[in-house]
This record gives sequence, C-alpha cells and structure tokens, in this order.
Amino acid sequence: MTQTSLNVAGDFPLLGRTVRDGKRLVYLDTGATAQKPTAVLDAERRFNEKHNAAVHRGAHQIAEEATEAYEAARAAVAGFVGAEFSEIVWTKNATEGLNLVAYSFLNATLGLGGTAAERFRLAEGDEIVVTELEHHANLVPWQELAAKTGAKLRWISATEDGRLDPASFDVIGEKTRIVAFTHASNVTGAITDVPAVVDRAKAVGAYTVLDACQSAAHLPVNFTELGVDFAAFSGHKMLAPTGIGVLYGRGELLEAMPPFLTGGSMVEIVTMEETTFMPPPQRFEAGTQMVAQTAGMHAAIDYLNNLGMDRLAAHEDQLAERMLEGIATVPGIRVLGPTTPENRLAVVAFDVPGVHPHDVGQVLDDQGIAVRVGHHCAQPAHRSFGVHASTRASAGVYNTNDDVDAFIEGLKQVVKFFG
Amino acid sequence: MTQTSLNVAGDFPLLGRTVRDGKRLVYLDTGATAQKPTAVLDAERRFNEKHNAAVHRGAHQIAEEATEAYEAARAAVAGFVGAEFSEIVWTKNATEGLNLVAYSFLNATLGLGGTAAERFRLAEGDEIVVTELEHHANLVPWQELAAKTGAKLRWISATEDGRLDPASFDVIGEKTRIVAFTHASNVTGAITDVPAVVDRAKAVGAYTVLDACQSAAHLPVNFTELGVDFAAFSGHKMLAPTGIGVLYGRGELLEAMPPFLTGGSMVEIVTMEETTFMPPPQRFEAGTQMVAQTAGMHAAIDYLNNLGMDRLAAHEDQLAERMLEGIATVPGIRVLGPTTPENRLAVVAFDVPGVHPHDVGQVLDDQGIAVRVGHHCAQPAHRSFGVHASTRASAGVYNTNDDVDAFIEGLKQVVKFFG
Amino acid sequence: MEQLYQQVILDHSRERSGEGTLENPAGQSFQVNPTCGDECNVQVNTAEGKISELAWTGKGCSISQASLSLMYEMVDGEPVTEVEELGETFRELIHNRGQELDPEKMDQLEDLGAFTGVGRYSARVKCALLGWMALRDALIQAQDGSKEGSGE
Amino acid sequence: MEQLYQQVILDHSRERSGEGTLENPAGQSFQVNPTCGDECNVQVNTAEGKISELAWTGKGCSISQASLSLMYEMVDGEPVTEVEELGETFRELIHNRGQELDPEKMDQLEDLGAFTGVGRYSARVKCALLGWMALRDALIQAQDGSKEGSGE
Ligand SMILES: Cc1ncc(COP(=O)(O)O)c(C=O)c1O
Ligand SMILES: Cc1ncc(COP(=O)(O)O)c(C=O)c1O
Repeated sequence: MTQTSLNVAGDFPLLGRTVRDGKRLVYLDTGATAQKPTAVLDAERRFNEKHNAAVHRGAHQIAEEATEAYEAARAAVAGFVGAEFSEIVWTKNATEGLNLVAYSFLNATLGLGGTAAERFRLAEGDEIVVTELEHHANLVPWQELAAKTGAKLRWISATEDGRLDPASFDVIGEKTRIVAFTHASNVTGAITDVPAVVDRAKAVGAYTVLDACQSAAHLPVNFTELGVDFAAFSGHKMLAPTGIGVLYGRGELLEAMPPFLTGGSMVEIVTMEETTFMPPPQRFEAGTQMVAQTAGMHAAIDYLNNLGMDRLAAHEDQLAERMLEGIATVPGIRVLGPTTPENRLAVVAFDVPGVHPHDVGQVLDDQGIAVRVGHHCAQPAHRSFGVHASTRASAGVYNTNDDVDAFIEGLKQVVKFFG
Repeated sequence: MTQTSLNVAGDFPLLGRTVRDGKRLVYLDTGATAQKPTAVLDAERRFNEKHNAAVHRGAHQIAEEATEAYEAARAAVAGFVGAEFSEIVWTKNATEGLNLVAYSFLNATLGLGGTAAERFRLAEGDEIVVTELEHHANLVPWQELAAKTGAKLRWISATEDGRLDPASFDVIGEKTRIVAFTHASNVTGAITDVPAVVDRAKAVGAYTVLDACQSAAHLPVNFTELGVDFAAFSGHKMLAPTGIGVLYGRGELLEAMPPFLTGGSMVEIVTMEETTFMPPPQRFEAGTQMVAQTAGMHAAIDYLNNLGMDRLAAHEDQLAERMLEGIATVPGIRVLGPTTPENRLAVVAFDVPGVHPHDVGQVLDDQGIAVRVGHHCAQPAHRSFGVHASTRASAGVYNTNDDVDAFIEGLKQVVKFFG
Repeated sequence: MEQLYQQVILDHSRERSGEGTLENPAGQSFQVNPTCGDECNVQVNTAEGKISELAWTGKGCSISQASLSLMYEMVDGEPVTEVEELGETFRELIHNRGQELDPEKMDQLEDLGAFTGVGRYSARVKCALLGWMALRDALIQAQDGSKEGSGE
Repeated sequence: MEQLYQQVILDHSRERSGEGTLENPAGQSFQVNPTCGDECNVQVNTAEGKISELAWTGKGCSISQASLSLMYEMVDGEPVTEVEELGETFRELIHNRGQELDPEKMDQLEDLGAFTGVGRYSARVKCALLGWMALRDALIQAQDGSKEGSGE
C-alpha cells in the first residue's frame, strides 16, 4: 500500500485547531461537510470587500464586476462537470436542486409551462422509481410528488453489501416516468453503475435524476457522458462555502420546464395578470442569489482542478483501503457496505454490536476524532441492514494515513471501553 | 437640517475602493444589496476557520459548536423582529420565504399536512389579494398559486404618489384568504400603514403575508406587534452575507403547515412508503443550511443593535429629506413616490424626462456614483406611474450628506450632458 | 470519558429497570430523537395523585437507556407533583453545561446526579431527556384522562 | 463618457432612422432586456437574397436606440449574407471590452465603430446588441419562410 498523501492539510485553517482539551483534530466527517481551504475563504472575502453588488440588475461598475464573477463561477462549474454554461442552475444546496426538479414536474402537472411542459405531466398510473439507498433528499421529494400527483413510488432494493441490486432493476418499466438514484451512497460508499440504470430508464423513456452529492466532490464526473437528465450536488461537500449548490439539467429539458421559485431576476414581462419567464438558467434563479458563495465555489473548483480529481480519487481510494483493512483488525465490527475498496468512496459506515453509535462517536470524539453518528439522513438504507443507526468515518482531500490510523486506534478504545 | 451622520463608513471595506479610474465610490444602491461591515465578514470567516461542521447531525465537538452558532443566530434574529425562537425559519433569501408560504398553501390544497393543514386549503372562488406596488417576489408566487388552485388574484392599487390607496382596500372581502403586501416599497420608498391592512384582513379571516425586505433592514420592526401571520426578509439587504434570509411565521400557523422543501434534517421517521416531519422551525429547513451565513447574519444583527435601529432610521430619514430637497433643485425631475420625507425610506426612484435610466445611471457611474436603473423588479409599480423604468438612489447606514450632495451634483451633470 | 460514563450510567444501560408495557395505560408518549432515530415509549397510570404503574420500551444509546431505567426507579410510585418537580430539576442539571446544581438540588436528584457530565456535550442533552419528555407528556394525558373521568 | 456617448450615437438616439412597421413582414422578432424592461420589435422582408424592407419599433436607452437606427441605415437593401457577417463583426466588437478590432474589421463597421466604447461596460452590451439579436431572429424566419414558399 503506497502512501498517496496529497499533504494539503496545511491549506485548511480549521484542521489546525484542537478539540477536547488540546487533542489534535482528526476530521473524518467530510461526507457530512468538507472543510474549506484558505483560497476559498479568501475568494469569498475578496468578493465581499471589492465586488459585492446586485447581479444582473445594475449598470454601475461594481454591479458589472459582481455579475462577471457570478457568471464566471457558473462557467467553471460547467467545465467541471462536463455541461454547457446554461445547463448549470445555482441552488442553495443539493436538496433544493432535487426539490426543484420534483416541483417543476408538479407545476407542469398542474398545467403550468404550456404545451412545452406537457412532457413533464404526471398522472395516476405513472411510476417514479427511487432506491433504498437514497439520502432522504432524493427520496422524500419523490414521495411527496407521488402523493400530490397520484403517481406510484417504487424502488430498487439494496444488496447485502450495500449496492443497488440489479435483480430489482425491473421495477423500471413502461409506466416509469422518473428514475431518481444516487451516484454514490453516503452510507455504504458504493458507487452506482450509472450507465446500467440510465440505459434501462432510457429504454422506457423515463427521465433520470442523479444525486451527485457525494460523487461530484470526490470523483471526476461528466454528466453529459453519463447521459443523465438532471443531477444535483452541494458546494459545502466539495470545499466550497455553505449555502451554494448546483442543479444540472439537460439544455432541452430546462428550456421546456416551468419555473419553481418565482420572483425577481427570472421574469421577462410582468403584469398584474400574468408573467413571462426568462430562458434557463435565469428562469430557475429567483431573487438575489448567493453571489459571494459562487465566488467561493469558483475558487473551490479551481483548487480541485489544480489538484486533479483523478489524483484526489486515487488518494481517497488508498485511504478507503486502509480504513477497511484497519476496521477488519478490530473484532466484531460490521461494515455496512462493500468491504473491499473497488467502486466505492472513502465513506465507511459500520456497526459495533452492542454499542450504540452515539457512544461510539463519543469515545472517538474524546480522542479528537470527529465522525458522524446516526442514520445519516438515510433511514431506509439503515433499515435494509437491520440497524437503526451507525457510525460513519468519511475522508477528504486533507486526510492522511495518520488520520486513518488514529481512527482505528480510537475504535479499539471504543471496544475496550464498552467491551 | 442637522447632520446625523453615524460615521461608520470606515467599518465597510468595500466603500474604501475607487471606481472608474480612481473616483471615490458613492454607493447609493443599498436598496438592491447592502455592503458588509468587517465584523460580519470576520464572523463568517471565524466560523469557517474554527467551527464549521454539520449542524444537528453530529456528536463531535465541532458539530456541537456549529449547532450552537446556528441556533444562537436564530435567537438573535427572533429578538430583532419580536418573534419567538421557533417562529424563525432560515431561507436563502426573501424570495424563497415568500415562495415557501405560497407552496405550503399549495401543498395543503393538494391534501398534504392532514387535517391540521385544512385551514390552508384554497378552492375556486377564493381570492388572494396583493398590491400594485409589490416587488415581483411578492407578486409572481401568488399569481402562480392562483393559477394552480383556481383562486383569483386581486389587488390594491397605488396612489399617484406611490402609496397603497385605502380607497381600494375593499378588494379585501369575504372571499379573501390571503393578503400579501409590502411593508415598504422598494420603488417609492413608501412605508405601508400595516395595521390598516391587517385589521381589514383579520376582519374577513384572511392570512397576512408581509414583505419586510426593505423594512427590516432600515426600521425597528416587531412582527408580533404588527400582527401579521407571515413575514419575509433577506440578510444581504441588512449588512449580512448573501445567501441567507428569514421567514417569520406565527407559531400556531407554522405548527399546522405542511413542509415545502423536503429532505434531510426535517424528518422524524422515514420509510420507503411514508415520512413524518419534525416540528417547526426544522420542518422548513431541509438539507444542509447556510450555516456560515447565519453566523454572518448574527454579527449583522449585533452590529445593527449596537447602532440602534432608531438611530439608523433617524439617520436615513435625514438623508431622505436631503435627497428629496436636492432633487427638487434639478429642473424637470419627477420623483416616483412621496416627495416629502414622512413615512418613507431613503429610497428614491425618479424619472429624468427624455433621458433613459440606463443613460442616467451611466453618467452617474462615470462620476463614481452607484445607483440602480431599470424596473427594480417591480414592473407593475412602474406601469402605475406610466413609465417603463427609473433610476433609484437608496441610502444605508454608511451614507453621509457628502454622498447625497455628490449624487445631486451628478444628477445636474446628467441633465447637462443629455440636455 | 469517565466523567460522562459514570458507573451508575453504564450499569443502568446494561441492567435496565422498568422495561415493558402496560395493558391499559391512561397516558403514553412516543418520542424520537431525529438525529439518530432513537426512540422510546413511556406508559403510565396514576391513582390518588401518584404514579401507580409505569413502563417503558425504547432503543437508544447508553445515556438514553440509563436515563429511562433510573427514571423508572426514582419515580415509580411517587406523587405526580414531586415527579414533575424532579423532572424540572433534572432538566436544569442537564442544561447546566456539566456543572452541578446547588447541593440541595443535587440531594434531591440522588443517583441522577451521575448525569451531570452529560451537560458538557450539547449533542447528548436530548439523549438524557428523551425519557423525561415522554414521561411529562404521558402524565399530562393520564391526568387529563382522570380529570375527565372524575367529571363524568 | 465622451468615449461611450460618441456624437454619432447621440445623434442617432435623437434622430432615428427606420422606425415604423411593415404590413406583411416575412420575419419579425420581439426582444426584451429584462433588467430594464427595454424592448424592440424588428420586422423584415427579403427578396433575391437581400433585405428588401426593414422597420423597427422600440423603447430604450440611447445606446439601444442608436444601435437600431444605425443598424437600419447600414443593412437596409444589403445582401443577407453580408448583413449576417456585419452582425458577427459588430458582436465581436461589443464583446471586445472597449478595444477596437483589426483595421479591416473597423473599416467594415464604418459608423458602427462608434460603439467601441460600449464594450467597456458589460451591463450595456445587451443594449447595443438587442436590435441585432432581433434582426438575426427575424432574418431566420424570413428566410425559412421564403424557402418554404419557394418549395411550394
Ligand atoms: C421589497 C422587496 N421585496 C422582495 C425582495 C426580494 O429579495 P431577495 O432578492 O433578496 O429575495 C426585494 C429585493 O430585491 C425587495 O426590495
Ligand atoms: C448522497 C447525498 N445526497 C444528498 C445530500 C443532501 O445534500 P445537502 O444537505 O447539501 O442538500 C447529501 C448530504 O447531506 C448526501 O450525502
């Protein structure tokens, strides 16, 4: 096992702090949210100190600069995920992006968007397919859409090792209108075979919605090549600030889709009676946007591009392998998900039989090791493993072998303490 | 006229920059977005460098700190607007807050939220009342809601001097279910007599939705005393970062309302079939929130509280008076809105006959004076004045008499250049 | 760690008192901790102003389980008003950021004083209080019921 | 200021050429600048590969009005392919951040060169191009129409 450490922890101010009476912080909770490099914080601050103004709404110099920064960030994101400029819509987080798609289908179903939007109308008898491994963000909006339109929710099930079970792909059938699925599970870390799902969905003419929240942050992704119709992810998981997310939508679809949030900056002509809307992406960006955060997002993309997503992925593969091997040396621990490093992220959830995750996390925290405990917003995924909750260690660009080793050592203390 | 300058421009780094080849920046576009004091930028950065972690989702020390910062900011906002802690919902901007209310009514109408939510159901024959002075953010969502539910949109009209016309308040009648209106117009600057509208709405049992986007930033406000049911405003207009906004909802109503965005952190029990939701405010905060921005919002509220909203309002009153008097010295200019300083903000839109607002703004910009040109996201308000667009100067805490004087001088140049 | 996981807590989390269900509870309350999906159900009957029967089921961490078990031992058979008062004092302790309350209150809390350290960890506050939230809720129901009952 | 508001522009914004409407335009396009609500409507007929008739209406700032007026003068009666080429060159100029293009292109642009300064102000780019966007759109319609027409 070679060390592929990128040695960038020094770029991340928060990682220099200590916790619990002077302990070195070992941050293994990147699956929840990533720490931010100085370059990102500087970019956001520079925007606020030099170029802050209303975007697409002013004719003065600072407003022009703000608008240019805002759209340059969009171009950077488009390049990062293999999309066209106007296929990138800013949202506050991935959750909003997924809701945007669900609500646009609802609005079309309720008659908005004219004939262009008829293709998005749902009716009783239609089916929406999700999976048992979804984060609540890519499950509950579809439950709600089904409840409101009379469509039926069906789902792909999970295998014992936490992957999508191809044997259950036949829930995708003639009645399927939408297939919403995750690119990578935030519980099991398993990476989905996207083409297998997309091919099947395309064969029946269903729209595909990809939850790229974990993947875009850790793998090179190209939505055009993946062939999905929509994809959503969050900046805060990929070194960018909180409060900024992205929805990708295939150009032709965004063109035809009715808006979701309505208000300023997304309209053409407004009378008291009636309103016409701008083309995408503006049509989906109502109100004053998270402009300073787009500047931070731009810097995060630059940072990741400089590093190279391939190198980042290789680095994290190696950490995943080390984590899995380390966990295997602690007797009794059950990994929820694949136990081998292929086609998975460095996101490892596990069960310590007889010890509740809260207690596991507490003993780790006491040693300075920050992990996540609970259901990680994926209760059905946990239920598929027959557990209520789990402990999850997840790595990022800044983690090192030392971090993994400290975590394994900490896990041994947990077992000792409660053993 | 006494100078009440607060002399705080030095707290705002951006105001120290120059524009257009070294000209001093005179920023009179606060109605669009405010500049940020160092204290706000520092608070946001401190959060990112010391306390950034997932909120309400982790058991490690940093997650605890992040959660505490996030909820402390909510408490500060609640205190600032006279609300209870759980009546404050974070949004990305005011636009989202207003859409949240409209979509929750829609969801209730479509059967979600059980019997508790029946009170929000709309039906054909019901009426929604708005006003001609609304920002598109408080108009288009209601147009859309009406189109989707079969309710009818009616409106209060504007007087010649840009106030709500009490003679038209009788559009609020027995069929009215919702009255959505602005606390202060972002075009005319007129402050609404809120009790007059609320009393009428209450008399017919209609819900009231207040657009407090301009008011909360410039006046002391107390939503409980105003007696409104919902109110929305944006952080970026009140010295806080972009990407953070607030929806106020009366406790009893938020309790009964079905959620809008769905996903993580707002659910109780999730099965593949069905989901139960948390109580407010969490029910309305799906996904990872704009946590660093709440820290910035907290600092902005502290800054405003230290200054005193009464003093701020008095300062801006004086600037408004100086602006109106100055404009009156430039022949031919028509103010859109009240021409006297009572019951108005320091937001002054005007028409220079024969000169298009773009051209007005350009000549001002050339002198370093940043104003807004266009329809300011309020096309119907402009139409009520018989114009397409206007130029708007709007002041903030950091402006001085010198700024106003420079603006008036600039306006004279405009008339000279195109005269 | 030892400050948080006092021996009393570890013991009660392993050997739990009061687990079970009642046949005809006058009050019952189901509570969830949304972070982890932990849950508990508390059932209660009252008679002559006292808790006459009490039982609980639940799954959760050592803190929440020990809290339920110790709660059972401390309040079963006790006067409702005293139980409510004890609950208030316990809540106060848990919100006291790891500091003890004044000696009088610590005396009143008896073994519950072992939870003092929980207050240092804000993410665990809910764990310690989950059972007590359910109890408060269940008691309100039980007493509403008995008032209604006696009114007929 | 004088760099932006060249005399040619000020003159054309006051004395506008080509304002009006056609009776039976083969192509027409309505364009809005959402920032300010400015709008224009361009109508066109083509014959033998040339613009045979052209008219426009609109409201907007001096830049957009002057651009429409000068556009009319430059393209009315000209071959469609040349007009499209001119439009491309003009777009290139406006996106050139205030710098002139190479002398050959500047020659081609003739009086349109007065718009060079607009490129320094990104918020005004749309003003200068609004009419040309409408013309491009209208020409596409007109030619689709004439192709369809000739096919019958
Ligand atoms: C009166 C009024 N309402 C609503 C809004 C919308 O606010 P935001 O764009 O921050 O959502 C604004 C500002 O643009 C406003 O001035
Ligand atoms: C797989 C997955 N999907 C969706 C989300 C939701 O992202 P956010 O909370 O940023 O909206 C997350 C993270 O919480 C996630 O891990």
